[in-house]
Amino acid sequence: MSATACKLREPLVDGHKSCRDVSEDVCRIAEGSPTRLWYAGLAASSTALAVGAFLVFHQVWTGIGVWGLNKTVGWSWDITNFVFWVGIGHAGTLISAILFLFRQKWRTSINRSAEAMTIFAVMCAGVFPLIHMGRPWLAYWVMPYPNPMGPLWVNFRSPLLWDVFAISTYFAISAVFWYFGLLPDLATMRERASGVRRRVLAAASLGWDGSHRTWQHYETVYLLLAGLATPLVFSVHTIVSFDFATSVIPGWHTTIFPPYFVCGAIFSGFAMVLTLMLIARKAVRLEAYITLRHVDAMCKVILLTSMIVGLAYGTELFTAWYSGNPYEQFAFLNRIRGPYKAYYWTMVFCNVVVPQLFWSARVRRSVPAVFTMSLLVNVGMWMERFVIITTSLHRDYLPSSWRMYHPTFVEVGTFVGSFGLFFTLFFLFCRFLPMVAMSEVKGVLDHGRH
Amino acid sequence: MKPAILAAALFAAAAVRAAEAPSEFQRNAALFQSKCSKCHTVGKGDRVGPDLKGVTVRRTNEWLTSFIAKPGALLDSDPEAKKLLERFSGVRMPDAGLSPAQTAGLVAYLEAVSAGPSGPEEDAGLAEDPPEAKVRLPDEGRRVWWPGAAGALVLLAAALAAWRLAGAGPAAMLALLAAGAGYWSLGGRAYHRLLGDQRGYAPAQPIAFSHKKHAGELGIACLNCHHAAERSDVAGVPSLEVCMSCHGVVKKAAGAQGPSPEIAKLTAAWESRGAVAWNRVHSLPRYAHFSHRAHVADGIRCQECHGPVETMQTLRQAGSLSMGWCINCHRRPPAEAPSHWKRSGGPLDCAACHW
Amino acid sequence: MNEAQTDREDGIKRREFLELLGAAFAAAGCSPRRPKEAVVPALALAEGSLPGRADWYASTCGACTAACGALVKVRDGRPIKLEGNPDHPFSRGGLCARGQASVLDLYDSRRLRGPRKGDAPAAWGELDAAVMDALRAAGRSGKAVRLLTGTPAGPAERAAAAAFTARHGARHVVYDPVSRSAVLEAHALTHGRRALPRYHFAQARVIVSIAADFLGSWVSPVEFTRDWAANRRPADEWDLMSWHGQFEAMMSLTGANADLRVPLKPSEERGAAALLAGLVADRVGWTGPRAARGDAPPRAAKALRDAADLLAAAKGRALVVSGSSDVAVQVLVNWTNHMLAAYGATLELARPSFQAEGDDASLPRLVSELERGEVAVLVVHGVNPAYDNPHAEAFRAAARKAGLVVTLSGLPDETSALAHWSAPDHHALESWGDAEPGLGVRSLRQPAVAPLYDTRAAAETLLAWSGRPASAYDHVRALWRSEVFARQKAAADFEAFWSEALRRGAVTSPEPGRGEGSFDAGALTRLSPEPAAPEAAAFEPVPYASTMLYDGRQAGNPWLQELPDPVTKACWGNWASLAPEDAARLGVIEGRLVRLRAGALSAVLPAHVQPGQAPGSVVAALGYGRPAAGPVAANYPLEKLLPIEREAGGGADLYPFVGLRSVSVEVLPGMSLLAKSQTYDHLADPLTKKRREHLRETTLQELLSDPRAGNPPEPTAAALWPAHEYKGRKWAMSVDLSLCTGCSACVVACQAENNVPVVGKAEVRKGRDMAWLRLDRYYSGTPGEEVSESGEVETAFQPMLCQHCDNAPCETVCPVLATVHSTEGLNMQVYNRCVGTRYCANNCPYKVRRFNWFDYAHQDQTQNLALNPDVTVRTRGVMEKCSFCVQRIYAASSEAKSEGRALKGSQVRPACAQSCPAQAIVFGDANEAGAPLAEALGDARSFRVLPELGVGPGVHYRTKVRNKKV
Amino acid sequence: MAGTKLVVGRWDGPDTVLAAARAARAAGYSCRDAYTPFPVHGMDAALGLEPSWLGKACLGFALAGLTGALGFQFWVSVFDWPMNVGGKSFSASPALIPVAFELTVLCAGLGTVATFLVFRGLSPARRPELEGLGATDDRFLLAFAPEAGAEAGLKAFLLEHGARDVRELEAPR
Repeated sequence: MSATACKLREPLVDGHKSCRDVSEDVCRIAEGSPTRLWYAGLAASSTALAVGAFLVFHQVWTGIGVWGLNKTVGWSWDITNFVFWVGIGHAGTLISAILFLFRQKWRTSINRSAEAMTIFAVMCAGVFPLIHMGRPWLAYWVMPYPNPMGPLWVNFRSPLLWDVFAISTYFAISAVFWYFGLLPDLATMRERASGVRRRVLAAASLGWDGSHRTWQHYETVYLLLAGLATPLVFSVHTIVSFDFATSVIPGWHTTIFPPYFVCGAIFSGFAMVLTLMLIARKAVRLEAYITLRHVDAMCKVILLTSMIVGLAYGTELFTAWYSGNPYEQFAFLNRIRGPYKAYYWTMVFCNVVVPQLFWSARVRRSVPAVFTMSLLVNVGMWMERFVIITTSLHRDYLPSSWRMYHPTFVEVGTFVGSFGLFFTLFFLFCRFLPMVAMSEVKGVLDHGRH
Repeated sequence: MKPAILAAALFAAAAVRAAEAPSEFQRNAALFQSKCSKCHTVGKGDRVGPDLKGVTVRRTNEWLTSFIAKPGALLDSDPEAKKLLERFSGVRMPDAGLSPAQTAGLVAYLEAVSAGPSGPEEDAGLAEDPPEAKVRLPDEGRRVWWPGAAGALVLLAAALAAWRLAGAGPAAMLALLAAGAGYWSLGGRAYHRLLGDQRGYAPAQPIAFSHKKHAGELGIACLNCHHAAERSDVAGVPSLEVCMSCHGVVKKAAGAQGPSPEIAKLTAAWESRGAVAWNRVHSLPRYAHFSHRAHVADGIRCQECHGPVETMQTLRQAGSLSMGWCINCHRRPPAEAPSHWKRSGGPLDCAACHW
Repeated sequence: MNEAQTDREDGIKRREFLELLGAAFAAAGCSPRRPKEAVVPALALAEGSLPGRADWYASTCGACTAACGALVKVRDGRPIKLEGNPDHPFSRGGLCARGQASVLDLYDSRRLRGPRKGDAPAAWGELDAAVMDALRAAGRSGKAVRLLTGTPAGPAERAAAAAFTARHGARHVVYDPVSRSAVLEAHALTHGRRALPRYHFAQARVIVSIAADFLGSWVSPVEFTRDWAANRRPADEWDLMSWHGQFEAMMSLTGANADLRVPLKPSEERGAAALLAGLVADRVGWTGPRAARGDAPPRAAKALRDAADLLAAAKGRALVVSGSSDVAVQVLVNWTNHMLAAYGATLELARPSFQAEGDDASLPRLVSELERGEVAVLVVHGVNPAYDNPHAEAFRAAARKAGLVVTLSGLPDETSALAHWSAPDHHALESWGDAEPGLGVRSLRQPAVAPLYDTRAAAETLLAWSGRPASAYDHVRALWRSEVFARQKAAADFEAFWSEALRRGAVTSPEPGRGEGSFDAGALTRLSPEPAAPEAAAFEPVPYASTMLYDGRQAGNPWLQELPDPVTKACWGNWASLAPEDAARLGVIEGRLVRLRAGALSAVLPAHVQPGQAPGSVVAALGYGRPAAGPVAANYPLEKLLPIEREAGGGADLYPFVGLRSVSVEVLPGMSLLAKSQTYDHLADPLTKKRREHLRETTLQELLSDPRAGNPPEPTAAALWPAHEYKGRKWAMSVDLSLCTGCSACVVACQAENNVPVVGKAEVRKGRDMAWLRLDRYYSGTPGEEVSESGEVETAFQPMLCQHCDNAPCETVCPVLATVHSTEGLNMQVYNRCVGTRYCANNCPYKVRRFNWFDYAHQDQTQNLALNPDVTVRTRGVMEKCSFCVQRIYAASSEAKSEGRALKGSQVRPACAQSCPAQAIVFGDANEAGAPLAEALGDARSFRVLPELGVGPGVHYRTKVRNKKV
Repeated sequence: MAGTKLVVGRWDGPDTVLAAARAARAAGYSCRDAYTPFPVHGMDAALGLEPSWLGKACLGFALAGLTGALGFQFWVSVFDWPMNVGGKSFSASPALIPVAFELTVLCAGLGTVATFLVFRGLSPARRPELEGLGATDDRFLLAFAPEAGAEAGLKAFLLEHGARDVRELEAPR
């Protein structure tokens, strides 16, 4: 809180904003009429969502055979997308919870949207394990509930069951955390609103009034939630990696996966946050709040995680070679030189080579460059999951079962649809809810001390 | 198709008898039970046919043998047989299709038992179907009520706290949840009903066949008509031929004035060689395989799953036939298993029923 | 007699019952308000049968003229499964894929419902009157009456045909679509007797085959496989293992199993046979007249010299066979066999085989008669002359000139399209009949179901037209009374004899043999001149009868269409196989369309590159390209309901190419991907080139010095948990890879037993074939470099099915406990619990789990009647896999229980083990001391696949042993 | 409490309101509550509040979740229906960890938030206190419930300590 300390740093918010300015700038977005860019974005994303929804309907109605999977490759785009989206989600939790615990005040401008991103990404992720089932209408069987079958419970030894608990816990805690953070801001918006809108906001803000007695417990709970979310976020991707690590398939069965997956998740998640923030600050004019300093900080995180991911790629290869296990060795040779090698090398290029440009401060603060690279990182991370899942499966132990896998338009369209869902929700969020955590930003303003 | 002989010699060739195989006498007793006891008793009076106590003294073995083997022939020619036919109001004994060895076995059995003071069935371990009181229908599958109950209690406590601290709104929400959890834990019957429990299903049948009449009042053993239950996985609705083996003669209920209209329906169906489409009462899903013969062989009585059929005018489903309901018996430890079971509990392997 | 009449009476009832049953299939549903479900009991049950219990009837397989013994499983009035009859002296319990699949032909919805006039339904009376009128008219006019059949199914049919020909002065023309005529002709030349010898491969220690696919499709493959296998498994006396050399152009199933296989073009067969004969003559000191010395390409020549050494050394226990249609080659083979003292030892003329009697010359003669308009009435039975022979086109044109063409085919086919009348025969499972596959061996065919439709047994039809109407039942019985009963002495009473014959299915009568005859060496000097070799640039066509479709009569059978070829692993349609050298030269890759052209003849087929094939040959299967076989042969009709792309055609007809010496191969621009169940063919991967020891092999020579040769002990792995104990039974299996020929009978047996769905060509292309039991086929080497150190392409087969691992990786990963382990060691799959995550399939190291991507189940309601009611029909979204035929295990267990005895593991046989003609599969309880399984598991050759994973598979294999005497 | 008068002062910034609150506490005025757009650090002490006890509640929920999850899984796998899954021992405990961990977090998180909401009485039906005075925007309020007659002195005191305005209101509830 020392004013002198702040002086040495760049301000977290540009343009000498006051509390009133913050309320005004943030609430304006939700109160005024949206920009044309917003309409265009929503139209595009909801179209993609509609296509995806239709294809999911088609797939559930006709049978999962409309996908390109076969007897050898039982998972491909579906679980790739699942892991991809879960990974995306992780950055949001990281920004809101871990940076909070580390007292990184710069997070305040972006944590709300990052958390929203987490929730939407987890929703997208959750769709895939659901629809990848042959009989999704029986998906509730994965929950242990008393039933007239004995009762027959579930298999607590299955990593997929762990996923069920991890993903649902993650979604629940993220959603609660996010909504919890929204309470003061919803109250701010309520005060500015009238009529039906006010009544809705009044209910949604749970009668928040800024009482310090509430604030005191609120801060404790917020800290606790952050403290819970931090191990949670690590556990979720660890458990997701268990889907592969606990299997017997060469290329999957490896102990490096938990840290590798978590780092990859943070890596891809930050890239996605950047993508979104760069769009959002333009689309709803929040340049003063989401500053180049934020971009710069996130680029540094990406650079760090990129190097960890690169290290993991190297370690994987080394382990396979050093293990002396012929199946393991072949699995990795097959990634590098087999029929799916283009995917592997795209992955290496996007995830390891491209981020090295972030050593340059000029690149880190160039919006077009960062935007392009953030997209490339997302492409690379999707490739990574595809490479792990598909190339390991398509040639495993018995050569008689080796098979190629090719996706169909349904898989591609469903993936596009998941982007539609994600962006539709995100655009709606931008339009109707405070995109920036006002109460938190207000807390880090230099209140008349400049 | 008649001359086509079972080539199940594949299995029969390997019919090595194990140590616990039933004795000769027991096998003959079982044969009597399944083939003869519908109409005959030994020492318990005439039923549809004469009491067979002392029959081996009354008749020669040759006479008995030829009568059992080809009753039709003797009934037409033999004066003794004709007399009997008259006595038993013209009900002809059907051809049971027994092999010479089986016939000899039956004669041996009759010889052995009609000497004794009373029916030896008890000794042979082949009591008649037990009275209703002895049979207990299995309980519904173990219902796990405590998670719901515990949840309801916790929610109730939370609702009370909320009411004190935060007012009616949150309290009402929590109370609603508590009520749901409570319903879940306590409303077992309704809960099962929701999940397709079919207990009590008793559709009207095209012919109002009464199990109460046949199995209860007349005391005909279940396996007499549902004889496939002993040797097949399927108990089977008896073919009309089975009905007609009695109703070829019996056209009216005992003591009734005129011929029974229901029997008339049966006769009409038989004579027109038409099909009788019964409504299925006990229906298992196609992915659940149940073997009647395995259960019969284990000494499980029909009523233990089907309920007191001998008291039912219209057949109704007594047990829920849910998986939990089956599992409940399969899990029964030796101490709780009825003494007439030849083993306690059954396999809990999924593949015991699902394949 | 009255029994047969009873049959006919209650046939109607039975049919109605079947219809109701079909309706009951549809009446499944699940809603809180319970729908009514009808149970219709039979009016009366057949004696001894019970609802819900299968009856087994001994009968004779009708799929081809090999006439193997079969047991028919009948459940609730429906035949649902065919199995080999262990009491049959030829097949001895085995039954091939086609035989197993023939039960589905019974329920072919395209079967004729009754007699037809052209395309219009007609009545039998009408038909008989019309035919009799025509026959009488022919008699009056003196024009010819011809009865055209394949090799008659048995004496009963032969007698009926004889009655017909006698009555109408007709000639009986016999040809076989897949001809063995040359063998018979050659024996006419060398032994003065036109006969097909009966081969005894079990007696042969050295076998040389020149293009005879005797394990796959030649004459009597089930019998030969059993006999061949007899010498491939001597447990203690390894030096008794037979040596088998194969010289052939295509990579046949037999070649794939040979100890030495040398590529040889058809035009080189004559030279090779002559060379071999000459070499043998040198070695045995033959002093009689000789045929001209032959020559063969260097590699073949060297191999032939080695083979001649071995043959001569094994004189009296050696056998040479040839599949050539060149009589000269067969004469040379006969000579070789004669020099080797094989007649009377490894092949018999004294008790010849009657499995092929056709005469190649007879059909062209008939066609020219037809062309000249001399034929007034042509009755066709058992063959499809408008398709299944090289003269089909000429026949089609000429048949229009016949006064009246009547076909007895039960299915609409190319011939019935030409015929004026169709008088449909019963399916083999509906009719009375018999068979005489070899002298002194007769088997009965009894109906397992009343005729489904208004059809009539062929014998009845012919007898009716001979003016001696009799039921097939009476006809067969009368024949057996006079011909079989009269010659035997065991039974005094005909009824007792008859019922015993029915029970056993086959009767061996001690008929005196006809003598081996003497070899006429003069035939060697009368050999036809060797035809000029085809020009070097041209390809020699090799049209062959495949393991799946044989001559094409079962082209409408979806099980066979989807059965992968044992060697290429492709299905649904045929393809043109090229040698790798030729493919490289033409720039052809698999799936590339090529056109085979010879004059005006042309056939377009996708290419297939076949390692081991003789360069300069092009190999394609017969039996395909039959639009008349209906939508199944063209494509499986799933696409009506599913978004599966349509594929026109079901391959190309290769019959016109039979007998041609050369064709040109033209590469076309298009592609048509083959539908293959296996797309990688090697145990070595393409990058490290290291061979994976999933399939262990050794040679006899190594094994003699080390019983564990090629089979190092399993690594011991530390376990985190104590293993579960199996105190009672523990089901396990052992497969002897030395015996498994890859014939695929087990694959169809499994499909029939377990209601495994057919998915269609497009789905197989996607890699979605559903077989629970597949046959993995591996070549030596790596892609493009298949030739092993020994200079040949070595092939090995491995049946791969669920391994029922003790520590099954699939079980751990299922979230809903849909697959767990039983207390008897079974890996159970609970379809109704499965939600379809496919995690189990991913985590299966053996990739034996199969997923229902769509509702594959059975759109064809008639075919649904072949479903096994003891096995759940899986819906879409559900994983399935081999269950070790758990339904049989529980049936046997219930049976034992109700009979009050303990079940022994060796009393249970899953469908695959039952059907195996080579007896390669042993199943049972691993804890049962002294059982065959225990013995197999204790063998030094016993190994498990991927033991290093610690999954503890319950399926064991035995090392494949090749006899590398050469 | 109904009918009590509240004296509410408004400040513009966190520093000034904090100073005023401290001063008021020093002067013996008992501050009922502060209402601020964001939590003003130091206000706990200025208002004399005890530290939040929700951390202990969270621990309680976490332990309940952990033992419940472990116990349930163990009971299912070993006692209720032991099944041979992949040859593993019935009581193979490492497999139980992930679910136990997730349920621990879930119970702790949801339980703590629910406790907070219930304890602070937050619900959709709740009427916010001192609505419309800008406490959720940019105003910092201190609310006092002075004894009767002390209002005037308090007002003066607050104005003296930088309050922009001071007003008297009916106390809520």
